[in-house]
Amino acid sequence: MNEQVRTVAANERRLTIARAMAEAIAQEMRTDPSVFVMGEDIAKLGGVFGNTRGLLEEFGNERVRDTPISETAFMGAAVGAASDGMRPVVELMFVDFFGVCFDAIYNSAAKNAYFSGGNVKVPMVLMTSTGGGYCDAGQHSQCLYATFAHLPGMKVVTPSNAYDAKGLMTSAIRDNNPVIYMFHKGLQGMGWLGTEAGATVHVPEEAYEIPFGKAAIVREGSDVTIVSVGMGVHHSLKAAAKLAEEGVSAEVVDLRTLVPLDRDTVFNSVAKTGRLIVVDEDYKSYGVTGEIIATIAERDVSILKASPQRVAYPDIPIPFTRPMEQFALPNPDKIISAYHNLKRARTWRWL
Amino acid sequence: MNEQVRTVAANERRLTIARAMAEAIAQEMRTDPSVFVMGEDIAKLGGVFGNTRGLLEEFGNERVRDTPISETAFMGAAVGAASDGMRPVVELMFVDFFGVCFDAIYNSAAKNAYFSGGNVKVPMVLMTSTGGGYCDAGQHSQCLYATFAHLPGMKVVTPSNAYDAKGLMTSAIRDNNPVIYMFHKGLQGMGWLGTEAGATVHVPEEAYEIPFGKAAIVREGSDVTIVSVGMGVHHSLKAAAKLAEEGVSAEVVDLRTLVPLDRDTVFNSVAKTGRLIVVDEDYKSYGVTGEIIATIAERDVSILKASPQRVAYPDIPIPFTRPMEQFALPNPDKIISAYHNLKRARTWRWL
Amino acid sequence: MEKNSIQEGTLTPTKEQKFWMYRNMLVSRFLEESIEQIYLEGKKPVFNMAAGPIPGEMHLSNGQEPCAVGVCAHLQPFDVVTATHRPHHIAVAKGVNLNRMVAEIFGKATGLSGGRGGHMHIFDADVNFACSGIVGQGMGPAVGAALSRKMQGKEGVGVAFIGEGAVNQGAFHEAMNLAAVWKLPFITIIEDNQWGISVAKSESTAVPDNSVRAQSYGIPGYQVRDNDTYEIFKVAGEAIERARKGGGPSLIEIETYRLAGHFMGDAEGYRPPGELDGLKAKDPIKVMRARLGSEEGLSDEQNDQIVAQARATVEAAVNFARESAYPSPEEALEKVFV
Amino acid sequence: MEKNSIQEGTLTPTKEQKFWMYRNMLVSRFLEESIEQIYLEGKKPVFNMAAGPIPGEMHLSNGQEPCAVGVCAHLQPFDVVTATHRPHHIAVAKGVNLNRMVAEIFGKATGLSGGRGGHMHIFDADVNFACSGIVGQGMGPAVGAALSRKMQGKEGVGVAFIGEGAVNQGAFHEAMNLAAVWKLPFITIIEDNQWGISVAKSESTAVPDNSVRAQSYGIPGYQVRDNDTYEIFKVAGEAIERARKGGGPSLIEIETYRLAGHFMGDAEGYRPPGELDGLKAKDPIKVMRARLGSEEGLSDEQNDQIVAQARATVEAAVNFARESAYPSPEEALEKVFV
Ligand SMILES: Cc1ncc(C[n+]2csc(CCOP(=O)(O)OP(=O)(O)O)c2C)c(N)n1
Ligand SMILES: Cc1ncc(C[n+]2csc(CCOP(=O)(O)OP(=O)(O)O)c2C)c(N)n1
Ligand SMILES: [Mg+2]
Ligand SMILES: [Mg+2]
Repeated sequence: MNEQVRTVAANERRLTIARAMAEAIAQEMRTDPSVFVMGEDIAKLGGVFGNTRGLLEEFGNERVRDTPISETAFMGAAVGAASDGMRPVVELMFVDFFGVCFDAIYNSAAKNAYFSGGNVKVPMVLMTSTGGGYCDAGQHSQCLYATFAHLPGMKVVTPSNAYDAKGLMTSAIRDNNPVIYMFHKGLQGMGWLGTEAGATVHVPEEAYEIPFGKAAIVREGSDVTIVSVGMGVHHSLKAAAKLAEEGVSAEVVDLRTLVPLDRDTVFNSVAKTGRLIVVDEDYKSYGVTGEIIATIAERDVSILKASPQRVAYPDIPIPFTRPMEQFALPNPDKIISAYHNLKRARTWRWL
Repeated sequence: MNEQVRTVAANERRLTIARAMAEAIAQEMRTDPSVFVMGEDIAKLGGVFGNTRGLLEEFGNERVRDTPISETAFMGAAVGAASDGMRPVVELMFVDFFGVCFDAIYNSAAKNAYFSGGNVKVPMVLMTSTGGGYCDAGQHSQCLYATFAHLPGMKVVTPSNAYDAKGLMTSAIRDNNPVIYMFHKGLQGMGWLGTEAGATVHVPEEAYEIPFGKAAIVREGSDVTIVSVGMGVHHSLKAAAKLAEEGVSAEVVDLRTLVPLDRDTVFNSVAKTGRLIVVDEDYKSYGVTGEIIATIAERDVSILKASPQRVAYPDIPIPFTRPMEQFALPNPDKIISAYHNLKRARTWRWL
Repeated sequence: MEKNSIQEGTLTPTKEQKFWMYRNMLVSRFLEESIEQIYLEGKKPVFNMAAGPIPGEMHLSNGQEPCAVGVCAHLQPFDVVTATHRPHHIAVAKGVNLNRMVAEIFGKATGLSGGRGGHMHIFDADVNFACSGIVGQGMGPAVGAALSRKMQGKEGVGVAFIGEGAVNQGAFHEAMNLAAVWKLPFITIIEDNQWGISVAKSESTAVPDNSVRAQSYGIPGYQVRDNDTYEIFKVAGEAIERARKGGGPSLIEIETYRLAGHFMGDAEGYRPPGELDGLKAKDPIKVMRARLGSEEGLSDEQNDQIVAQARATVEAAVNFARESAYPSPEEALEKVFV
Repeated sequence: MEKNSIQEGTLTPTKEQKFWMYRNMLVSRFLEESIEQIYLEGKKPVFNMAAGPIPGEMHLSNGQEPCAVGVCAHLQPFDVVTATHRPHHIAVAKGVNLNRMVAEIFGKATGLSGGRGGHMHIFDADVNFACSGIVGQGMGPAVGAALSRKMQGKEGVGVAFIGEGAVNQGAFHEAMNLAAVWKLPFITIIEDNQWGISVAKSESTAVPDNSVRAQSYGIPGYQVRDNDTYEIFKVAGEAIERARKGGGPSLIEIETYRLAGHFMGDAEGYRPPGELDGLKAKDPIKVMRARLGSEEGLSDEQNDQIVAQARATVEAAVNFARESAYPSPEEALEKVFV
C-alpha cells in the first residue's frame, strides 16, 4: 500500500479494489459518453468479481452490455468500436480464457496503431482477473502477466491496492492505447475469494490518475530490494515486516505497471541495497522475474552484492488440491528464505 | 551447425530443414501407424514451407489431412486424437496465428497430462513457422518463442540446422508430451524465403533422435559466450567469425530446446568465458534473453566479468518496410557491438 | 450400474434401461446434494471459496440428469465423452469411477488425478471421459477422438456435452464443420438450461433453437423439449446409431433445467421470480419416478430400495473421499511431463 | 471516382453507377497488373520474396473486382469496411487514397502508414478502411464499428469482407451471432473464390452455400452466382439499406473468381486442369465492358478513354510510390503507442 495513502488518517474512505475499479469506470462514464462496458455477466450480475457493480443501474444496458460467451467477437468488436471513437472497457472474466480470443488482442488491438502509422487509435481497456490461492485449479488461477507483457503494443497494469486500482483505471480509460488491466482475485475484496486486507485502503472520491511506468516504493529499506506486483506486493510487505524483526531492512517495490516498466526505480533501489529478490505469482521461466533480474544485470551487474533470487510460481500447471497449490504459491516465508539464500550465496570471488 | 556434423565429409547428404523435417515425419509414419499429419495446405501443397512435401503421395489423404481454416477445431482434435492413442503432427502455418487457437494448446494439450494425474498422455507435435526478415509484416514475422516457453506443460524446440531439425522432429514425434516445434522460415531452405546456407547440412539417412534439453556448443571459445536459438545461431556464428579476426574467441551455444532448457551448459560456458551475450529474434522484454541472463545471475552472479548484453527484437510490432525491419532485426554487427559494449561496460567496483 | 445390460439400438427404453437411467439420475442427484452440503462445511458463517473440505468453484448439475442418462444409456466405456465445468451428472452416467471422482473433488491422493484436477477436470481414461473448464473447448477433443476411431477403424463415437451458452463460442462452429466435412462419428449434446451464468439464452443467442444451426453443417439437428428423458434417449439413440454406422455427426439440443445457481454461492438475482419454483415442480427425478410407477409398476417399497442403494453408493464414495489422505505437497511438481 | 454521384437505395444500377463500378474495376485490375510486374522486379531469376521494390507476400485480387464494386457502390466514406490479406480491390472501391496505398505497398514514407503496414495492413482512417492479415479477424472490428454507430446514433454501417475459407473460422460464427443478437448495422460479404490457398471449398466447408449459415443467426442470407456485378449490386444494396434502417445484419456469399495464385509465387498445382482458362473466359471486366456496350452504348473510343484514365490513375500512384523516399530506419521505434 502506498505510503502516501497511509498518512491519510481522518476521513478515511476505505474501498475494496472491486469498488475502486467500478467507481473509476462510473466517473469516466459520467464525463465521457464514449466510455462503455461489455463482457460476460458484467451488467445484471455486476461482474463475477464485483468490479462493474452498480453500472447497469446507473447507465443502462446500452452502455453496460452483457455479451454472449463469444470473446473473439466482443474483443474484436472492442477494437472496432475503439477505432471508431468509442472507449470500450471490456472484461475477460478470467485471464486464463485469453487463449480463445488472443488474436484480436495482441494482433489487432495492440498493433493497429502501429500498422496504421498512428492514424488509428485503439483506446480500449481489457480488464481481467488473475491469480489463484483458492483452489480454482489450472484453468482458473493463472496470472499470465508475462504472456501479455512480452508482446508489444499493449500497456499492462496490475494494481496491488484500491488507491492504485482507481487511479490506474482512470489512466487506463483515458489512455489512447490498449491497456490490459490485470486484477488479482485475492485482492478484490470479495469475501468469497478471501481478502487481503492490505488491498482495501483509502480512496479519494474525486477522479485521479496514476501515471503508467512509475513504480511505487511501498516500503523503504536498505539491505535488500524486493520487487513485485499485485498479490506479491502483499507477500513482500509481510516478509519485509518479519525481516525487520531480524534486523534486516527490506525495501519493497510495487511495479504497478509491467508495460511500461519502471526500470529506473528498480535499478536505483538495487543500487542502494545491492540485493534483489523478485516475487511473482506468474510462472517462473521466461517471465517477470527473469526480466527484472536481467534489467539489473545488463545495466550494471556490479551493483549486485549477491546472486539475485526469484520467488515465482514453478513451471507447472496449477494444481487443484490445497496442499499442492499452497506448496507452489509464493508466500512471505519463501521470500524470507530467499533472503537467507541470498546471504548464504557464494560471495564474490574477488572479495 | 554441429561440429560433429562438420566432420562428416564424404558421403555428404545435405538437406534443407524443410526436407529434413519431412524425412523425419515420413520415417516415423512408416514405422508407427499412429502418426499422422494435419494442417492447412500440408497435403496437396506439401506445406507452405515445404516441410510436409511428399507425404500425401506416400501416405494418402487419410493420414495426411488438409484441414479447413479452423485452428481451434483441429488443434483441439489433435488433443483428442493424441489422448486416444494417435500421434498427430499438426501444423500452425505461422506461429503468429496462435491467438485464434491457443486455448487448445496451452490449456488442454499442455495441461491434460497433469490434470489427469498422468493418466492421459497427449503425444502431439505442433510444428509452426517463425521469424521474419523478408518483409512479411507484423502478423507474419513473429517468433513468439517466449510466449510458448513461458507456459508449463509444453516442450519447445527450435532447430538451427537440418541435422538437428531431423533429430529433434524424431524425438518430438516419439515424445509422450506435446512438443512445439518452431522452425524459422529463413532457415527452411525454401529459395523464395531466402536461405541461410549454414542451415543446410549433412543429414544421415537413418532415423535418429536428438535429446531435448541438451544445448549444443556449436563453436568453442574462451572470451565470451553467445547464446541463441534458430536463426540467431547463424548470426552468432558469423559474429564469432568476425570477432576471431579481432582476436576475440567467442563460444556459441545453440540452445536447441527452450523447454527443457539446458541451463547447465550455458552456465558452464559463461563460467569459463565470464561474459555473456544473448541473441534472440523474439521480442526483448519478458523473453528468452531475460531468462538466460537471470539463469546465470541467480545461480552465481560472480562468474560474470561484465554486464551481460542482449541482442533481441525491440518491443515493437514488426514493421513491413525493409529499412525498418532490417533496423530492428538482430544481426552479426549488433552482436559484435554488444561485445564491444560489454568490454566497455563498467568494470567491477571491487577491481 | 450394469452397463452391459443396456440394449443398444432400441429407441424406446426397455424396462432395464429405464431403471438404469433412473438409478443413475438418483446417484447423480444424491451426489450433488452431498457435495452441496459438504461444500458449505467450513464456509459458514463467512462464505469463502477457499475454505472447507471442498474448496474452489462448484458447479452442480441438479436438474440436468436426463441429458446425461438419456445419452449415456447408449454409450459403452470405449466411447469418448468430453464434458464441461458442470460434469458430475455426465461422469456418473458415463461410468466414471465414483469413489475416485469424489476423492478428486475433495483433492485427495486417491482421486482420479491425485488431486491435481478437481471438479472441473475429471479425467477417467478407463471410460474415456475428459473435461475442460473452458467453455466450448471440449468440442475439438471429442472430434479428435472420433477422428482417431475412424482412422484406426476402431469402435467408438465422440460425444461432446456443452451448454447452450457455449454454442456461441467459435470452437462450436469450427468443430461442427470439421466433424461434418470429415463425416466423423461425433455427436454434440447441448444442455440448454436457459442460462449462461446470469445471461439468458435469449440475450445471447440469435435463434431460439440451436438445433437449426445443424443446417450450417448439413447434418441432422434435434430439439428436445422439456427435459424429457425418454425423448433424449430416443434422439440420442438415433444419432449415436447413425454415427456408429458411418453416417456422420449430429447435433442435439435439450431443453433442461438448472435447479441450482451457476455455481455455489450464486445468489441468482437474475432469475425471474417464480422461475425456480416452476422448474422444481418439474423435477425430472420426480417425473421419472412417476413414470416408472405407472409404466413399470414401481412400488414405494421398491423405490425406497433403489433410493437407498443410490444413497449408499454416494455415501460410500463420500466416505472413501473423506477417509483418503491428501497428497504430499511436493507431488505438485510431478506429472507435468509423462 | 465521383462517389457522391452514386444514387443510394436503387437496386438496379443507374448508368452512372455502372460506369462508377466499371472504372473502379479497371483501376483495381490495372493496379494488380502493375503490382504483379513490379513485384517480380529483383525477383528474377531467383524468386526471393525479400527482394525487389515490393517485398513480402502479395495476394492479388484479379477477378474479384465485382464483389468490391458491387458492395462499395452503396457505401459512403463514413461507412466502415474491414478487409483481409487480399484487400486491394476493396480498398480501391472504398476510395482509399490510391497514391498513399501504393506507397504503403512499396514501404515508402509517404505510405498510408509510413511503411509500417504493407499490403496486408492497409488502413485509411479517412474512409474508414482497415485490414487484418489473420483469417476471419476483420469480423469483430466491423461488428464493433457497427455497434459504435448504433450507440452514438451516427450514420454508417460496418461491412466485413472475408473469403469462403474464413467462414470456417470461429470468429465468423461469434461475430455473426453478436451482430444478430444486438441487431447491428452489419453486413458480411463472403468472397467465394472456391479456394483457401490450395484447399477447395468442398473439402473444407460442410455445406455448398454459406448463405444457409445465415439461418443460424436468424438473418437474411444471399447467394450470388457467377461473379455477377449487377446481382451483387442488387443484394448488397438491399442488405445495406436494411442495415441503415435498423433492420440488422445480413450475410452475402458471392461466387467469384481468383484469376491469380493465392499469392505471387504460387505454382497452383492444385487447380484442376482447365479451371483457370475457364475462369479467364468469364473475366468480369470483359463482361462489364460488354454489358456497357449493349446497355449503355459504350463505344470503343469511349472505352479506350476510360481505360486510359484508369491506367493513368494507377500509373500516377505507382510513380508517386516509386518517387517517394523510404522512411528512416529508426522510425521503426515510433507509433507503437500513440
Ligand atoms: C471461454 C470461456 N469463457 C467464459 C467462461 C466462464 N464461464 C464458465 S461457465 C459459463 C457459462 C456457460 O454457460 P453454458 O454453456 O450455458 O453452460 P452452463 O453453465 O449453463 O452449464 C461461463 C461464461 C469460461 N469458462 N470459458
Ligand atoms: C487464422 C489464420 N489461419 C491461416 C492463415 C493463412 N492463410 C492466409 S490466407 C488463407 C486462405 C484464406 O482463404 P479464403 O478465406 O477463402 O480467402 P482467399 O485467400 O481465397 O481470398 C490462409 C489459410 C491466416 N492468415 N490466418
Ligand atoms: Mg447454460
Ligand atoms: Mg477463398
